[in-house]
Amino acid sequence: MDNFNDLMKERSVTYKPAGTGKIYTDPDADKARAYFRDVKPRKMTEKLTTVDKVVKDLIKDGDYLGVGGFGANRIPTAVLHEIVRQKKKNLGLAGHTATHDFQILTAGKCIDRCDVAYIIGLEARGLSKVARRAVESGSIDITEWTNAALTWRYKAAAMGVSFLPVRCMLGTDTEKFSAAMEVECPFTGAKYLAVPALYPDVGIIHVHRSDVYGNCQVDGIMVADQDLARAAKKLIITTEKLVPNEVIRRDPTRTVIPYYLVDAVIEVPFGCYPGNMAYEYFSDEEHLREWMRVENDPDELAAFLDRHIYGVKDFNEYLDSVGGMARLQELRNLETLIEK
Amino acid sequence: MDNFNDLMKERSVTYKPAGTGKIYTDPDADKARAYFRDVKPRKMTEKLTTVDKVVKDLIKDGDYLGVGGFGANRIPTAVLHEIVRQKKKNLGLAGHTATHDFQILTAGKCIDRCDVAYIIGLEARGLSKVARRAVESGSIDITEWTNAALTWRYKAAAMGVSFLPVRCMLGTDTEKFSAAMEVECPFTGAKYLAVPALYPDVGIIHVHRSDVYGNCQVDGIMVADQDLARAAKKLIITTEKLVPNEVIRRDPTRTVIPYYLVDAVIEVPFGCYPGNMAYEYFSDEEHLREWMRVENDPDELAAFLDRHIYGVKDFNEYLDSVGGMARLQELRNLETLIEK
Amino acid sequence: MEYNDMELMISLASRYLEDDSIVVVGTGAPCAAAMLAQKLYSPRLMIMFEAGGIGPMLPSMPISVGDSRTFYRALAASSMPEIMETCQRGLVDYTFLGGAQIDQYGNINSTMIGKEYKTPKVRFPGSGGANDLGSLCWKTMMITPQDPRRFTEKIDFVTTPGYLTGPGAREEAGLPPGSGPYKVITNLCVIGFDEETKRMKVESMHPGIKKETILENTGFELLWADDLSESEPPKQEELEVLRNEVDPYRYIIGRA
Amino acid sequence: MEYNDMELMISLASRYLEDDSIVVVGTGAPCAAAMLAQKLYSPRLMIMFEAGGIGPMLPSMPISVGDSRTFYRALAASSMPEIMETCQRGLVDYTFLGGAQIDQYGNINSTMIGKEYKTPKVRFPGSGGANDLGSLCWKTMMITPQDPRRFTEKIDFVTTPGYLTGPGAREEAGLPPGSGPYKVITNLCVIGFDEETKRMKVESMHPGIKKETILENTGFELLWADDLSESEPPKQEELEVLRNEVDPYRYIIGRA
Repeated sequence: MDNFNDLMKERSVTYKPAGTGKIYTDPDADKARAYFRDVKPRKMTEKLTTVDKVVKDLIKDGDYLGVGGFGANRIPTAVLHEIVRQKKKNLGLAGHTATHDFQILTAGKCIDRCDVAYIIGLEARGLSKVARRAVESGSIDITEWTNAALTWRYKAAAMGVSFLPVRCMLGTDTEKFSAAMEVECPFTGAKYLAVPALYPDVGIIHVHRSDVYGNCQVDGIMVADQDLARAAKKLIITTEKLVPNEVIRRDPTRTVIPYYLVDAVIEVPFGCYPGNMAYEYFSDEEHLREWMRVENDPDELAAFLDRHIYGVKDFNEYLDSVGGMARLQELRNLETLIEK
Repeated sequence: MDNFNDLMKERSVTYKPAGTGKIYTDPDADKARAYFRDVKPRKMTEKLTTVDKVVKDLIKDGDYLGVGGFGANRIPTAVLHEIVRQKKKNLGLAGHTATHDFQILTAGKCIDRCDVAYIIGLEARGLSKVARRAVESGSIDITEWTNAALTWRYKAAAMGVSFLPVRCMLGTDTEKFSAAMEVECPFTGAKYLAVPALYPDVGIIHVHRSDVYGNCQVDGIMVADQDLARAAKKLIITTEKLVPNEVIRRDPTRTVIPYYLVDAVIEVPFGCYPGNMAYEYFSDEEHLREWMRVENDPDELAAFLDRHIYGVKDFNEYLDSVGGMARLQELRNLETLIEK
Repeated sequence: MEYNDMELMISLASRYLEDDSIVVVGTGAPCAAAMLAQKLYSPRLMIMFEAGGIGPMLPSMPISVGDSRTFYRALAASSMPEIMETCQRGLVDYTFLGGAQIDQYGNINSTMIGKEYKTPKVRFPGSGGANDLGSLCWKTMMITPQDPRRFTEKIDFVTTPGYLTGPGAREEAGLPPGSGPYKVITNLCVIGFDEETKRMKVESMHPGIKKETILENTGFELLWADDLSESEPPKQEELEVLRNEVDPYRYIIGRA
Repeated sequence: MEYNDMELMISLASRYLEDDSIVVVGTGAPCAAAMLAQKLYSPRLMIMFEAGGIGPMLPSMPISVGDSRTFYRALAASSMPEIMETCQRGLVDYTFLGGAQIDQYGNINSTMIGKEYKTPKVRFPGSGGANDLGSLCWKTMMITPQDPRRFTEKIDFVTTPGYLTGPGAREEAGLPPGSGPYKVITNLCVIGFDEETKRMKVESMHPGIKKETILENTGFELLWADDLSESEPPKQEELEVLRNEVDPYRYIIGRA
């Protein structure tokens, strides 16, 4: 029965780089601790601001971003558009099933490095030509990971440790182009990959409900956002709806992001359009098809970006440019009709 | 900017046992995988049974137990009493703020080994004399941990890895009497403790709501039960209330334990009495004081155990023996009055 | 009844999903196969999606593995680590993958075509969750059209591990013992994996398909089962349910 | 106004908890101090409990750090890993601990008295979360009565790390740099830690307490602050709020 204590003696083991990829963000847990102590606001004060202002104030050229949601679902489109509109440059990105978000940011030429799990594609919808060209041309430096590896890299940071052991990627080229390390279990001797903690400079998450302090609720799947929210040095929340603090306190079991993780809160109804916001509105597949279509022609794309991003003042004007409330109601119906 | 890639080269490091403690359960993730594949039931079938039967069928002498809740809060008292009543022997226990649960099991002389974070004490209420004597006499073999270390040991198992790196226990005697290993971070070189995955033979958790398949909801804090439920090889659920599957499907965001983790479901109203069930009933402090009082005298204790455990048929009779519904209503009032 | 390649592949795949097992699926054909299995063969087949959906009552085909359909009236709406850790823990029986290239050991490429990683000829989305699912679930299935560029001796990038270089290679790499590729279902045949060599072995050829057609469309040497049989074509019931209930708008089956 | 030792210690402790900081507390005196601080000095002091409660509107003193009071109308009802990981991540400013023995470096014993681990003279509950909180929070505070058996040169078991063996020892052990003991509040005095030696240094003596009384009740050599002062006794307002609002049933303040 005791044979599982056998390996517990002093022994020498070898750590080996598993791949040739680069780590883009410092995994040091002590440096992150010092940041969280010195910079992260503890005050439960009102954090309301505007999309325009938050992108100006909190996102610097060169920052590394973590974007919430999955694919086109529950993504913070309003902030992504504003990043393009303000022509932010040399951003890094955690490409954790980054689909429409990656497409938007590459259309704006905002990214120069990316931890890749899934990019370029829009799942069943096909591939983004612009995003694809950006990667194929080598204009974006990339390091290879997987969805689980990136979610666990967030989780390491969220837990406050600089690495976690995982069992994916082993034996593949995905591993060879990652920046993981091969280690072994101290107790069993089994081979593991260690993945480094990922602390994005800025996390951006769209939620269903937040109070003015940033206490948030999300309905449905969290994807990796519970960990991204904790890993991010700065955290921007856009919310479908602001709710009184009382709503949060009435059901504390539902709070997924407490206020002290949050730096800014902005109410943005339909804020993940053209994505799917569970229980609220379905994705606008026509508009997403249009995005992919115009990518075939640089001029058409330029006009499209002008019409929907550069040439509009804010997200509400973007919503108007795609059909306004009439279209949004159709998408609401699409989503909620399924609750028949 | 790239200095955090510096350590990424092949290098030799030393793993060192941090303490003289023992690992009581196999941390091997592959063996656990094989168990989960071969034995864990995937069927979404009705799993209703009785406390009597579940203890007979699922808990063997010598098994290692993980008990849900915290202290006297949301503990599965009915199953703990039945373990005593059936005189189970040589059980192991994860002593993760084990207070009244530890007291019950040591009164029944059921335990012979324990991973200790917090035992013997009943928090602000004082210490259990019987539990204390059991440990001081050396009749229970112990290995030292902390609440966080044990919760992370469950988490390692829940994640499907045989260890996790943590930053507690370092430099103390708690470490010296643990069974952790000293390792270093592959990316930063920082010193970490590795804690081994903890897969209990049986997990026992009391919840607010479950359907007949074992899909569960809990209101309020989860303590470590989200991970215990996943780490346990077999999982017994007692629930305040059985609910139709429809209740689960109406709000899937609230499901904390899905059915495929669960081996048995038993409806036990007031199932954590004399503990506190959030939103339902407060702890019976008088009864808990009585428990501690009778421990001063072996005869009184024997009579007490007879009256409340050995001499009653089941948990409902126990509830009758302590005042029945009249007393329970008082405890309900104590709990819900605070919702004034 | 007439049927196309996609209907054939989905019908065949659906028969492999045992009742009371757990499968993580993506969008498209795999999801259709799982839905079809649920409706005909395995009513208690447990479907999960990598973004967090667990046991939904799928009202229609999801567009994304994270859209709201994937947790519609579900048993749980969880998270990606919850799903991936359930796979890593050993609770997930099946997964379904696709890819641009596959080799005789079932290694899959969904990352790039070309020689240089930094400047690929064609860049694909990358692993997403494919590597994770192929590493951590017990049995990996693939639904894919078969042609010699796709079924190739040497794939340009091993995104997702099959049996890697052969017997013992997964274990040596640190992957969970006992896991690996299970079936490859193509438009021509159903392929399993030889227990000894871990190489692809044709188990049944689809009606009307000749051995040489399969050979022409495969860039490596195939093994052949001793009891090589003819695949049972889609049954009328399968086609009806597939066309009327699973994919009434022909999103998937219209692609063939 | 008259006051007892417990009221004195709680009042003093409450003054150290800055507004807009985060504190993880246990039951008893620490919780009373945090509640008092919230009501008088730091209305936005954020209280957490290790079992998962975050920011409750405490209706009364909890009996357990996991009872329903600890998440009554809270901002979040989370889990133990959530709290411990928030500490490990570096977001928690203060914690409060107790113990049976403490040494000059602020190391605390709450595990056992005796020489033999396997057969202790007296066994206590053990670390619980104390070691974790003392390892991972930035500043550790203690509220404890002072006597020579408790304040001892060599404690029988280091349950929770103070500064271990002195300067640099925490860092060498792998503990987060910059964390460690902050204040010890006893029935005799308020003690800080010397920046250079990491040893206990008396900062203020309570009204009516003489240096020799402190010396008699301490089993090791103490340092003394150059600006040694008299502790400010409980203010009337503190006592009123403590007695009428924080602990009306005298669960804690009745123990003195």
